[in-house]
Amino acid sequence: MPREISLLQAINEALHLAMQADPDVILLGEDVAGGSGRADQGIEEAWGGVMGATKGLYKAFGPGRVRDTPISEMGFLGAAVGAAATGLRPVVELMFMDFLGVALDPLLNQAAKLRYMFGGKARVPLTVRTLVGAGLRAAAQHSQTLYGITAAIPGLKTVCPSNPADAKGLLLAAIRDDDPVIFCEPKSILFASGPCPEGEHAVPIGKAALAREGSDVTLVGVGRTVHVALEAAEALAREGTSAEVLDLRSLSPLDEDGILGSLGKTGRLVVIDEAPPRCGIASDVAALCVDRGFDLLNGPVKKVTAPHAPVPFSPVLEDAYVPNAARVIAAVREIG
Amino acid sequence: MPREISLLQAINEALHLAMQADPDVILLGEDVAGGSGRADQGIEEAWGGVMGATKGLYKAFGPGRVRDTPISEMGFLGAAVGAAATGLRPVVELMFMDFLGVALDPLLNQAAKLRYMFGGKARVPLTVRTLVGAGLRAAAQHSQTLYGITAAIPGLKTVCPSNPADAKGLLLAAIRDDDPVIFCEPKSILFASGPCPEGEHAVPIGKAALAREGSDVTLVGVGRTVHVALEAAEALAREGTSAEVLDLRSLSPLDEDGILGSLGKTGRLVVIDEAPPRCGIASDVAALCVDRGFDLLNGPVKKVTAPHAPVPFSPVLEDAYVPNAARVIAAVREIG
Amino acid sequence: MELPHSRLLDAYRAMRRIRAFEDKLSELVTAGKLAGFLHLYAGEEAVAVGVAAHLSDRDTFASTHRGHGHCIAKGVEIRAMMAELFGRSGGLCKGKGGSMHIADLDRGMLGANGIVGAGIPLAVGAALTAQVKRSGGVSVAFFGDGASNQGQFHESLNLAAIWKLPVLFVAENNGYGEATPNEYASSVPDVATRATGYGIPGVIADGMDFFDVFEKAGAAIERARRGEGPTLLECKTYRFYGHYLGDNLAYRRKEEVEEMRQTRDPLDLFERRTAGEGWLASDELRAIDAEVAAEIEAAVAYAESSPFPTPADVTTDVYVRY
Amino acid sequence: MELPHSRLLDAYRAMRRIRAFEDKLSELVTAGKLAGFLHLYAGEEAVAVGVAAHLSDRDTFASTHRGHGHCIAKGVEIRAMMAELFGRSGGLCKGKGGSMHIADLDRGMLGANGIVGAGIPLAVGAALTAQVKRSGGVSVAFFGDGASNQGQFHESLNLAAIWKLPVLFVAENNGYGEATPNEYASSVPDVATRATGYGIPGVIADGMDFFDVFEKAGAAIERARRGEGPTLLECKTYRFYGHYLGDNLAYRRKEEVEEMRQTRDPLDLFERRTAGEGWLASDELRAIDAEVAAEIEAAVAYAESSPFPTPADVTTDVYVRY
Ligand SMILES: Cc1ncc(C[n+]2csc(CCOP(=O)(O)OP(=O)(O)O)c2C)c(N)n1
Ligand SMILES: Cc1ncc(C[n+]2csc(CCOP(=O)(O)OP(=O)(O)O)c2C)c(N)n1
Ligand SMILES: [Mg+2]
Ligand SMILES: [Mg+2]
Repeated sequence: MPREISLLQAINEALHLAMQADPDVILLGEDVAGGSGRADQGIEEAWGGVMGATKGLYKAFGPGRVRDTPISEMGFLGAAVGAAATGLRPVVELMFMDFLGVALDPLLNQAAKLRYMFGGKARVPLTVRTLVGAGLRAAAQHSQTLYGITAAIPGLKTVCPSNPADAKGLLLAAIRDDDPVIFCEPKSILFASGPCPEGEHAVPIGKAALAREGSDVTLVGVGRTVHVALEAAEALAREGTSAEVLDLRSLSPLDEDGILGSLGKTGRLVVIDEAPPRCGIASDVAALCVDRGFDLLNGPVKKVTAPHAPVPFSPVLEDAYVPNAARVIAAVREIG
Repeated sequence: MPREISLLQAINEALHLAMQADPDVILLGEDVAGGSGRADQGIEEAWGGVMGATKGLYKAFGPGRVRDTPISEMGFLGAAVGAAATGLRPVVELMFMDFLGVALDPLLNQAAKLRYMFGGKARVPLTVRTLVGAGLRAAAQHSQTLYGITAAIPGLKTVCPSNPADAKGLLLAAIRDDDPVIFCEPKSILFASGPCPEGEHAVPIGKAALAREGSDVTLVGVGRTVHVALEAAEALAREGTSAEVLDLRSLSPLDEDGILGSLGKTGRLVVIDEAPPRCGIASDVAALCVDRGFDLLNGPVKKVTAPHAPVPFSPVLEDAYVPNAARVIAAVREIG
Repeated sequence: MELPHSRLLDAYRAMRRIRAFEDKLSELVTAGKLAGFLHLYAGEEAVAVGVAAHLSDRDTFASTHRGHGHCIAKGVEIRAMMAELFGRSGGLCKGKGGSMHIADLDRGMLGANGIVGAGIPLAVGAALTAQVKRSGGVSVAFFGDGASNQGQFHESLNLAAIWKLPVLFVAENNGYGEATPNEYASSVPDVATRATGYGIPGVIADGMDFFDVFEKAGAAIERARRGEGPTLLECKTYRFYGHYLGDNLAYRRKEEVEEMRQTRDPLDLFERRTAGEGWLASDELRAIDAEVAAEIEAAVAYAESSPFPTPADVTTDVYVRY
Repeated sequence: MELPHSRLLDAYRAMRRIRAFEDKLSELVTAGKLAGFLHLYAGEEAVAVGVAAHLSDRDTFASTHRGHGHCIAKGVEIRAMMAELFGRSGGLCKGKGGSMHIADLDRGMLGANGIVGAGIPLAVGAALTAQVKRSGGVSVAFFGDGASNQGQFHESLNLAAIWKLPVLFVAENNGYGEATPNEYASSVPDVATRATGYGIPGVIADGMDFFDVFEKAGAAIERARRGEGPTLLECKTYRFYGHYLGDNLAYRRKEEVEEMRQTRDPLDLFERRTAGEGWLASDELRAIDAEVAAEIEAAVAYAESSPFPTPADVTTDVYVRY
């Protein structure tokens, strides 16, 4: 049996590997080390990231390559874009994806567009790691699932793993990719363990993964909702419905052929996303089905998403806010 | 025959009316007056907005209510949110929607969420006017159609008129709405004239408009693409296909019933949007059709959008970038 | 500076309330009774209270993730706050906001804010309302040393300065932004230095000393009310707990914390001063302590008995109308 | 400060190139031959050229919407620039970028930028690369007075200061951000004042005087190369054309512009000084003028003969691989 580690540890391993292998990889972010400037008091790497994802990196690679930043997201992300365009391969931690609010321009108008605006003469090998999703009772400004914004932007790639092995493989791929990649870390499953290869591990950006085979209906998930889909599939199996579960992994590029391939088998599809319903991944998947997949369809495509509302604080409300297996099962029954 | 004015003039009229009627309406933005601080040199209201939309307002309502701002989008938009929450009704000009990159947080994390986070105890009657779309050879950072970002955000409303009358009516509705509304001004049709009522005029937010009746296929457009759809419909009529054209006008709320009503008549639908294809309005409309509209569908739903690329500068490229009638006609034939 | 007896007692009561509230939260989290991210204000009481002592409901506060102290200083009801943290329907925000979004517009409290720096322009906006409507109100933006490196700080101060808005910018310099010392993250040790770049007064107060804050905030607020524009008031302070409850605290020496708690506790300093000057008697303060302790217990009881919201509440309060 | 004869000629040639390039664009727009938003650098030549005189290809520029001058000063090929503005495939960016995104990474020119303030952190990033790779390179961020009120200005200066990055911040204070006078928009008349808030040197140069810019930029660049960190250099300058071609110019008096053109033209000042000191002879300069005029004509001819891109080019160059 392969060893099991948490998704967080997988991220940490990927960062160690990438920094070890390539001196151009540097790490920037708030408290990625912690306690900077206090070496004289015997304090070093006090945190290693707010969740601990960057533990040990400062000690291993030093203050030149692992840098705590001020709380200046636009500034350090913009600097990372400039560094990427001039020869470094920066990995930036944008603590919560909600902070896109104060960090969008370097992604929207710089990283995504430099290559195009410069007629193909620039490369921006930037990786942005960022926490997404609800589940920590962190309320409206620390729980959003905003990868729809970055997936919408031509010039960026966006990925979101659902398990440790994919986290490791996708993060390594992201760092080594010559385009800017947004790497989303679903905070509710950060501490969940799963098998993960030791050493190098490659997962291609742009390919969905089959998380469970089935023949009656396709459940498409991403990050945490893959687990929701799997739970629903398990329950559906007990009542005789065979659900296939597809883990998107990559949101841009979107694995259109992978999705259509599964739809071709099942003829029915439910897409589950923790983002609200508008202008997101779930709509894209549904739109794909009704365009290229139209002849494969045997029923409506249902979106099971968060409601069109901010994320509430109260545990009771937050639990009701996020998609769950019951809602997926209900959707499957509706299109049955 | 009703008098004709340009979309820009319609905006200007709405602003005059709104400020006249309600002393709480104030106007903030870069160069909404222009030349501020130079009254001693006989200079006053040098610009009236970069496009001229705010002409005459400074002279009519003075420097207290019509304020040039520094180039500090996050700051003055944030201030407008604070002002809206405490009793004013600010109208902010965010010159180009591309500048969301440096102005997102006050919308994403403040205006959109205050009411919810405060348990319904706040109102944020804020209007943000902003230019969208290509057509002025303004290249990648001044030509984006980013209303998909704001439409995705629960707590915001987003509208985009395609003609002077709707511009006037929707802007008046937006300013008087007690929720934050993003009012998108399609820059390629700003100077196009059309009929527009004098004086007060109301257009409800959340209702699509029938721009042309038809029975064979529904063409859904927004802003400039309504005109693309109309042009396509005209050509299609000549070859015997009767296309209905729906002008969304409101992107959030989306007029689901209006869309489904038309789909019910035609059974086929093409949605045309100037934004790139991912995570946008076009996907939402398609997703609606394949969910609630599934039983009405007689063929695939096609999206005719800009490509997944930034907006290019060269006129040749920009003209090829934006959706045109030929592409709409081709899409209609494909689902024919 | 001497204050009327009743106002001295009010100030002490507010500071004690904050301390007791925060200590109680720490206890509740340890007991596993509370969820979410809690950033405690203990240690910084003199700042919020010293400023609030000049204000009334027409004046506004925009706060931070560390917002309980600002709420309490501004007169927000404690039991509704507690119920909010418990995620109950009787909470200030019906349980929808939680600690990071606790707000009470009726008290002029424009909300805690989970986005570092984002409260600053909100305060500027409230000051704009006051100026346009000539309400005579003053608006206060609280923010940390860490927030002073955010773009929103810069844009807000410039805007308020050119429009001479009635706003007070209060930098709560507690030496850290999360685990990062301010002397590392900021290019200047004193946030107040930056006032020069906006042509406004920059003033430093001892944020552990209610009287110093009170005096300097008072002058700045008077200036703002006179229409002379904003002031940047930096209060040197310290947080007694970690950045949030759960923080490993490895970025600062235990002795540093101990020393601050022993020698710089704003409640102790207040008591020493008022006793030394003969303004307040010890038993007056002990009576307040007891009152406050009871209030806090009552608040917890209220919170625990308040019903949870129901799933249907998830989608209400998003819009006025949609 | 005396420079070698050849470098004086180089400086003049660069300034003349910029002027002639911009004057030609004005002509072309008037003739209806060019589309897009064009922000001309005429009047500000001494700034870009005075700074660039200290730099080589390992050093980088991050520029603004008003970027032609920075490009030319940095040695970017004029005919490829012109072809870019004509939207041709032979343009620097294959016609995809246009005036506001003109760039040439081989020359260390990181691009014009349509987002006010956004070039500043890019320059900081290039300086970070130089520091991490120990390349010895220095990075320059150009930005306007208007941009100094953007959050990105603030965050970038702080970041560069704490990391002692080899970067020079050049504020081109031409008195206006679009139609808004800087004295209205900024809370301090001199951008350089803000250096205090970042603990770095703030220096003011006469941006119409090549020699003053040259000298002060030189000192700051040396400082940066020595690892002593950034400098904020404010150059007082003026744009001879409007904000963009098409601007109604109603925000400034005609006499103001006339006076600046008559008395403060950086090319005239350069000529007067070099003639006065006996460094350069008038016929040397006229020879350059003629050369440059020919270059510009050749550039236009090249641009007009360069093929347009094809619609298929719309979707290339978005990614390295997708
Ligand atoms: C824009 C943004 N960046 C980062 C964070 C994460 N964060 C929350 S509090 C905090 C530290 C704030 O430091 P400071 O402003 O000094 O306030 P203090 O916590 O010391 O009161 C950080 C980095 C955030 N909430 N928002
Ligand atoms: C973020 C942003 N806001 C507004 C604009 C519109 N705009 C373009 S140039 C400009 C004025 C810039 O002024 P300044 O920085 O002084 O540079 P100058 O034009 O004087 O060289 C403005 C407001 C923009 N491009 N980007
Ligand atoms: Mg702090
Ligand atoms: Mg300027």
